[in-house]
Amino acid sequence: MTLAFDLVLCAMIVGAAICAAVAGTIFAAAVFFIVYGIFVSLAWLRLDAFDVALAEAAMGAGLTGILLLRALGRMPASEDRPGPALAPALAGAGLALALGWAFLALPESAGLGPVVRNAAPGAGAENPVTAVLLAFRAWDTLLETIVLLAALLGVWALSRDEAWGLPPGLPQRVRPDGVLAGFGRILPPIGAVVGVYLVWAGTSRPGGAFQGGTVLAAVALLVSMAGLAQAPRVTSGALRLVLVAGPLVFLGMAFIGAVLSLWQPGAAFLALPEAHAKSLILGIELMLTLSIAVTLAALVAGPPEDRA
Amino acid sequence: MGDVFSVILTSAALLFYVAGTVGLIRFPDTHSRLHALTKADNLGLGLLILGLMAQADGWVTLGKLLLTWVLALIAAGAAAQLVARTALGDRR
Amino acid sequence: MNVTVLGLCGALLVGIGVFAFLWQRHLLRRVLAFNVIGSGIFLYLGAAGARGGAADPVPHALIITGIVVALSASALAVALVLAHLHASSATRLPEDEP
Amino acid sequence: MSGWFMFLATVLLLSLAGALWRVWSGPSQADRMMAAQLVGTGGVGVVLLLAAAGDWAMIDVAVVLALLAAFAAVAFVKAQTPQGAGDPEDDADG
Repeated sequence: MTLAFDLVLCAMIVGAAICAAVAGTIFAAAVFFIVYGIFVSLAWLRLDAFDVALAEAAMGAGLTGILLLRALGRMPASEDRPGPALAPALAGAGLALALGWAFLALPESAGLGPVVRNAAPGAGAENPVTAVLLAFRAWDTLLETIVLLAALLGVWALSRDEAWGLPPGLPQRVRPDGVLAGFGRILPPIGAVVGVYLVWAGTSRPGGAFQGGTVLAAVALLVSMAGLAQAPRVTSGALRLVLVAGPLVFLGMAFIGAVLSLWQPGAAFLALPEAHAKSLILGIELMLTLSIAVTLAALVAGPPEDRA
Repeated sequence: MGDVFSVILTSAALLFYVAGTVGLIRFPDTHSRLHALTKADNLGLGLLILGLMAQADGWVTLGKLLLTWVLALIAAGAAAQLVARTALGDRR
Repeated sequence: MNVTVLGLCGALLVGIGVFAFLWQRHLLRRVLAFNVIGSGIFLYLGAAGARGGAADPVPHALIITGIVVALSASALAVALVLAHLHASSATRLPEDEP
Repeated sequence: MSGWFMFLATVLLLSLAGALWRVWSGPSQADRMMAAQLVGTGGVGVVLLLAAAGDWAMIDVAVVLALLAAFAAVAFVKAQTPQGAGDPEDDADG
């Protein structure tokens, strides 16, 4: 029965992907992509990757959809005809065949799962994925938060001179007693609780800073789309402080380890002291969540714009 | 007992889900298709959740099941209103 | 067996994404195709990590990182497409003009 | 029981192919968006069935999907208003 489910699921995923690739209008392609994201998060559940499924659900159903539909709203409805299909089709088919062959030819391996699961409790997180993200491969996560900041700098660098200093995106105009405003009042409190819960639960259950941060970013975008609050100006000092707070706290902890290592064996750059690892990881996660949420919301909102 | 309850309610849920999809395919215009989506599908989800409650492994799961349905209802209600307005604009 | 199905599905998605990326001219559709390639690679990697029976948290953590980076790269790409549209009133690259 | 739930999940997933067809054929943009909403509700149902058949820890995914399902619809209706910054209710009245 599970095999039948997996076969149907793969058929739906591949079908949605093909439709997104060949759909006649770009709007249809974008909607197919949103649907595709929902199916892919089901596939992650089938692989027992609950943390990944959460991230894909929050990104695919939430932020990517908002990003694409907002961009389409700014574009003329023109379609560009695709080029000749033969060479791209051959390239795609060849690559898929090669990858499929490589998958079947991979040698069996137990992977790093048992190693991580044995070491995770001592690292301060019972959820092995959180342990990998914030302890064993903390270096990757630290650099990733900086990549997010770099992407945001890139987006802001695209704003026109006249618009610089305004809030990200356009000012929103909404009927005060309408459905949109009402929806924007009901959902954000629930969404904020769910987002914080995901961070809180992330040390022992599926969840974590990225999933919680994405949910909070989507909630912030909804509040802005419903016209209930104005986003802060891009020149605001408070906004910039929140953007860098997470990476700064992360880096600060890393350097404390480096300084401790001068007289304490076992301490090192980015190594959290085992006695306080759990509370430190939670603290880093909370700060990271805040920064990730604000960075993602600003990324999706786009560069500051004036009405001109 | 709980299992029989679950089987009956989840079967009914599947019926409503399929009815919603059939309605989305067969109904003649945008606004009537909106009925299929918001009414049949959310009834399907509600029955499904009711049926699965008999299988829940604790109060937390029970609460999350209810939360899921409440969120789906709020979302469907608001989205249906807004999409219907937009579709009105499309036709003019 | 189930894991193999999902891994092969990932390989197929990469192929579909590469096809769409090369074939389509509209820049936003290329951003979409790029995301399909990305999620295909994630699925491939995740399935390869799950072959040992129990789920492997290391690829999962890598994939979560990848998903977030893919989203931020898409946001930057979309902003670039809109800036290009603003500057040249075109949604395709100059070398793709007929 | 878990076999029954997997069976239901499979049938439910199959029925979503109808929504894919609606996204493909439209005809209006609102139709396509509605079909995506249907996949969202159906997807929540499939997640819940998978959770009941396997591990209840999956239920957080259903909560997140249900929470964010409507956000795409809101972004869609906003994008249909002038400059993507208005309210569909205002523009329909005025």
